[in-house]
Amino acid sequence: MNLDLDPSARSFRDEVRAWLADNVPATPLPSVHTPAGATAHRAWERRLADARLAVVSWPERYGGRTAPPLHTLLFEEEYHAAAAPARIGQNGLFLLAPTLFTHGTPEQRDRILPRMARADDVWAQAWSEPDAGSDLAAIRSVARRTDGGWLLSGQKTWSSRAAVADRAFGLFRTDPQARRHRGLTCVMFDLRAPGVSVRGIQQLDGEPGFAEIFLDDVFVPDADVIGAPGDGWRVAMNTAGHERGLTLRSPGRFVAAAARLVALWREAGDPGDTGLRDRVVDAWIGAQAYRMHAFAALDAPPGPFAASVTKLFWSELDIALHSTALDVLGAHAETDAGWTGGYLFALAGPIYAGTNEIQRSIVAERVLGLPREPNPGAPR
Amino acid sequence: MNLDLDPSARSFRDEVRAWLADNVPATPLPSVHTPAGATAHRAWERRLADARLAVVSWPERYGGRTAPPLHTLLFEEEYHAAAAPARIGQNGLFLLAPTLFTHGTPEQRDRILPRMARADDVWAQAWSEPDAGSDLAAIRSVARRTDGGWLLSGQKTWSSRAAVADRAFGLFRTDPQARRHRGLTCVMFDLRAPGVSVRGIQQLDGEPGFAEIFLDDVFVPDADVIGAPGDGWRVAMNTAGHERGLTLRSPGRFVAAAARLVALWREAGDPGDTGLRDRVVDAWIGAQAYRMHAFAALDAPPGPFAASVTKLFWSELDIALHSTALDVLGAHAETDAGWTGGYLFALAGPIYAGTNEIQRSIVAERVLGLPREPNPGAPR
Amino acid sequence: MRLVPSPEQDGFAAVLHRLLSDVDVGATADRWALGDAAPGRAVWSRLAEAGVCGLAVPACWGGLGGAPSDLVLAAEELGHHALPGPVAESVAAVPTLLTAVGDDRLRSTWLPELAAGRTVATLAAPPWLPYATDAHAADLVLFAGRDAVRLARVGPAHTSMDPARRLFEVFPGDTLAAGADTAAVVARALDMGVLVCAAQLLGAGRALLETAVAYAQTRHQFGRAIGQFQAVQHRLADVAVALEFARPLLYAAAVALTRDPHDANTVASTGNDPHEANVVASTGDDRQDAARDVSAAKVACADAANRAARAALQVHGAIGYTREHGLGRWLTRVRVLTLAWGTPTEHRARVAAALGRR
Amino acid sequence: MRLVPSPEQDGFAAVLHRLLSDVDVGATADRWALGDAAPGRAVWSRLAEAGVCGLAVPACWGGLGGAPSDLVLAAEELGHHALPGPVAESVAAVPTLLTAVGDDRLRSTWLPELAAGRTVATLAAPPWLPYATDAHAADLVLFAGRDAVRLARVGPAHTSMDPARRLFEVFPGDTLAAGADTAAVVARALDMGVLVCAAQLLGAGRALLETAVAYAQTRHQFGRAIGQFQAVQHRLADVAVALEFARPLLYAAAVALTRDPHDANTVASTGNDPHEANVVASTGDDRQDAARDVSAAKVACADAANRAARAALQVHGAIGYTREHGLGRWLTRVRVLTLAWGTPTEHRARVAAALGRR
Repeated sequence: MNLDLDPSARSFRDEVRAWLADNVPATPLPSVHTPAGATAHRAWERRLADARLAVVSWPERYGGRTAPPLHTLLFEEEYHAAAAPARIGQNGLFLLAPTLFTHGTPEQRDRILPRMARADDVWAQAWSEPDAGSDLAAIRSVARRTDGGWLLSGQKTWSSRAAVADRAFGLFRTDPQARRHRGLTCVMFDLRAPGVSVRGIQQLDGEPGFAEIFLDDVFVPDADVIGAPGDGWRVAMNTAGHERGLTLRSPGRFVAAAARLVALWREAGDPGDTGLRDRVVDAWIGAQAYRMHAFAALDAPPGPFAASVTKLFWSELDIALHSTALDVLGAHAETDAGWTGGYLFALAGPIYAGTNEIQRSIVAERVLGLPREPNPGAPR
Repeated sequence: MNLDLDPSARSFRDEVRAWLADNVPATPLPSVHTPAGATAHRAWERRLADARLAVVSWPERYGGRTAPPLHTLLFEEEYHAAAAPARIGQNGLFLLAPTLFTHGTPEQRDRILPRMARADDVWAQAWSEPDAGSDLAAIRSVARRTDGGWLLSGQKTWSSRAAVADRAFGLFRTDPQARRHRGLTCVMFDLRAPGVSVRGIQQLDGEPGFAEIFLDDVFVPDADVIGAPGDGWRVAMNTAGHERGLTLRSPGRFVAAAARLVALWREAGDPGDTGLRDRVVDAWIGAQAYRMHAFAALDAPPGPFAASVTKLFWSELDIALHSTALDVLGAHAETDAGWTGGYLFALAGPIYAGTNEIQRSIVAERVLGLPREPNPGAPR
Repeated sequence: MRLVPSPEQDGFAAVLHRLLSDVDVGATADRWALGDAAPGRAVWSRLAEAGVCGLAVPACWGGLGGAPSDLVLAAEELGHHALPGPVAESVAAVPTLLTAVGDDRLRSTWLPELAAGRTVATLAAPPWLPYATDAHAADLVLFAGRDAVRLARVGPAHTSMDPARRLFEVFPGDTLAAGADTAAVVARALDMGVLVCAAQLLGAGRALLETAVAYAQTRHQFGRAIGQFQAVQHRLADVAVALEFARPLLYAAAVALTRDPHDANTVASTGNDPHEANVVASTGDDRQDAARDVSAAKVACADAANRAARAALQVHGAIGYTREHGLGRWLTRVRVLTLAWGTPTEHRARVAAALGRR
Repeated sequence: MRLVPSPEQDGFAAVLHRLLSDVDVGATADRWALGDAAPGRAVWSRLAEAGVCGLAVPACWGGLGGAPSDLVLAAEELGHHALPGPVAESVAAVPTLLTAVGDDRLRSTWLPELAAGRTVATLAAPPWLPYATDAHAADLVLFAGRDAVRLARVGPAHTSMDPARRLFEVFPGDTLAAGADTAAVVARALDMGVLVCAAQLLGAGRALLETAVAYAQTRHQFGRAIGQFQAVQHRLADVAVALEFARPLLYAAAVALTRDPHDANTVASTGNDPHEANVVASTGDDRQDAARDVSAAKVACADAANRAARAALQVHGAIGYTREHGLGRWLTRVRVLTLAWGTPTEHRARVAAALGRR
């Protein structure tokens, strides 16, 4: 994909492309979820950081380049086109960092972001609980006031990257009297602190991408509360917007996947099968639509619930794209670990970051203005 | 479609086929919704009745042959394959008659059915009201007690065939104190009685298939109440089952439409377009599925809510089938009144006879046993 | 042009929206359906005054020399109101053709009249346009072959599924232009028509969603507004997503057509916005890129509009199925425009060809 | 056979359901996935005792000479429990092949062993089956070409998306039969395999729906059971409809295979039920009818099962995405069986050919 760019963007894009061509490992790193893989991925992040490519949109003092959003889109396109390694730091880089830019203190940013950018600290998110999945406001884990800080207790689950991470952030109930969305507080904690235990959960695609976290009177200082105590819901919704939108799942990811699908189809697809052809084309069109949508958003900032619209689109696109790839491969598909793994991972898209059912309700009520469903505990 | 049948069924099928070949008008009758068309269709019904083919499953005393259900399926297949005229009496034959067999008195059956079978009386249904569409229990039209009968007042709408019919049947509120499903009564009335006025409603497909009925103190005798006063909901649900199931929309209709689609595709479809081919095949498979499902039901009587399952299937099949036909015709489709009319009519399928949303809720709660949606006025 | 409309373009669309809201387009369409084009032609004149009809006509011939993106904005509003008539033909394809083929006598005869809305043109161009739409209401009827443009003689009429539309068989008449250069002009002119058709579809889809949302807010069944039921909410949310992601493809197609070198006569002046250049995926063949991106837009806009149509009818229920309600004007228009100007299958095949395989 | 199971067939299915409910099929599958076929082979023996493995083996060779419909009932239960192993190969396709090709020495060697469940067989038959499934756990591996049946030598293994499945490349070895007659036998044997595969898909789809309904009844979010939300209710209702209308196609395909004349060796005795004859759509070519109806069943069962899989995962949410929960056994099995034994596209092409056009 060639873009005609203004000189600054072109020069940035060329730098990224050249650096990736020189530095992306010829053989894929071991899975990020294994100890060896985690080490290799941390080392990769440090190389990115040394090239000042880890966090191009961040201010320079935290390791970035203060690059405009266009550059971030271009970076993501190049990164995925080069099939560069998974970002071990993604939950920090794409979810916690934007939250800290909005709700954090200068002290927190200074302390946390530079280490995050170099993967000195790898972050996990700890939102869900066994009885608080779609219904995040049903959280029961508590943070009890203690001298100079809080004591965390409870159980978190579906915690991405927790098995290999150093620290985590999540919601805890600080006011046991308050109901649902109220009385929640967003807290960061050390996964190696006394009282924390982590158990990996094996996923359908064979990866232990999730973990359960058990907390038993885990101390965190006041400095590790994000925003005001009791204001956690607002902070979390900010994070969720990033999770659903293009910070976590950038267009570049789908443009690269669509390009791989087109290549697969040209190589292995039945040329007489126009039904298959049409599905390949639709996947390509879908990726282009997401890409153009993102470029348009540079000029017309999206509304507050735009991330829900976006999440519905990319999660369905991802399934259609990978499902089409399996059909291109036909009877041989099941032995192709790359495409089948991608397909299984895509199936999780309509579940994580807020199920698509929740997103549709948000779009209907908040974007379209339909009357709210009578619902005792809607988290919106 | 050849069926190897036992001798009795084969002989019946052959008789029907031969009679239709000799008698189906070479040029289609004028629209059933016009005065001239209504006259022609009534004459056609009388010819069917003279051949004892109007109502083969009914007892002989009412004009039928006491034929087994298999014969009804075969009759419908032959009828639709021959592209025989629309049944002007369909609302009586397929909806009111089964209701009278279950809930009517012998006197009602003797009085009503023979005239219905010959289209001496053409029947309309009068269920819906402007504020009682999906929510049928919200009916407001009333039947007030009077000497020897009832006085009907109110407004009915979406009344099929009312513009050309003689009589109608519907639900009226006989106990104004009772809420929703209670206090309703199923009543038959004369569309030409004093106090009745009928206004046709033009549909998307150009036909005035619906009408509004305005009733102002219209007298009906006690003899024209079906079932007990106050028991109308139960009677209506029985009728609705027939409307949703294969009595109104028999497999033969879809098998014939699929055969026409296949013929169209062989004649006009792009032979290199395998995507189109696959959709034609899917329509054919769908029609076969409905057909085999109906044959299977001869041996394993369906459960009480099976008609909801069936209605979801045929209404979606009908749209897919006609939509595929338009795509076979491509840029020429819009000028083909037959297929475009069929397409527009198919679009009404998920709406009439209880919207598909209602049917899905019924299937979920009554067939699958999911817990009921919290809903103040569900009609189930 | 950027991938979002400029404030001027938004203002232009708002003017058109007010203009068409003040007219009873439904009544106009009913008259049009009966063969009486006069009220429709009156609306056409007002649209011309607002500048719509001159967008694809160069300034030297009395037009505005607008960009494809201006056409997109205008056509979306025309689709939003389901205006009858040969919109894509008269506003986009025919002026683009006449600007680039034939001689100045032809141009001076027709282009100022088209721009002023005093002339309405239509076009047959098999296989995409086997018939000339609404030739009874047109003053100029052309026939575009692959590499030739001819005047057309009008033959028998056919009724359409869309009542406010009549399709005419045509027979090729005097040749206006022919040859290899003409082929490129025809291809570009047809793509301008496809672009406008796609924009009409997007506008119609938006109207259908708006109508469905409004109805779902007020219609009560089972003791609540039907818009409170998840079945209604989620279906309309899916429509909103489809429309939201069709629009950027439409604008990107307009950018691609702006870059197409065959555009020289009309909109070359708008091609140098550096930002715009950022976002176009180029293969180095501008004509093929434009064809690919126009086709992608048509596929996506038609898909979104058809989803909107199905959802809007289902939300309305029986009332939406009546002629009286008027929803049907959008329902049938969407279906008809989906198959006109190239079917989704034909456009997917063009995208596939650009992706390196037929 | 009729289009509904006989009471005896329902009883047989119930026995298999109990048998497989008493076994820990999940643990068996985990062991199978690790290459340890012993627990799976033990289950296989118990299924043989119940009669499953002899259904496609004639009585004279130690089998039950069952009808295709008996195989359908059994296979649906095996699919319902997501039993690992080369089910369609060993229970249907290979016995059908061996019954009709080769010599009595071959038959006497293998058929009684297959019927008794002491031998497990597998098969490669490109393009539908490019690999031999689970050859590591099989005693007999065949290679079926279009018009020849050969013994197969086993080559390298590939892992599958379905962890409880391993696919082996094979090389054709000694020829057991070849020629025009063999082609018809191969076609029929493969269709028996497709029929069983379709039945497994239907059973798996039913299991997925049952699991999703049960979970939706008990899982609470937002203060109520998630099965009270229309989004969940309506999605599962659509799955129920798809399964309900796939089943009669499956049974009809079994009837069509019963009428196929190449069936003489195994199930001729069941072909004369007058009721059964009522419902078969015949074109006069029993082989083509059978191929068409088997393909229609595979398409419909795969579609219904895949809908069930998507819906079940979505209803379960993250818990369904864990290995621990076990839902994944059905999810991956459904996807894999959809593409095995002929893809939906290949089967639609066969139906199209029967409808008079390729």
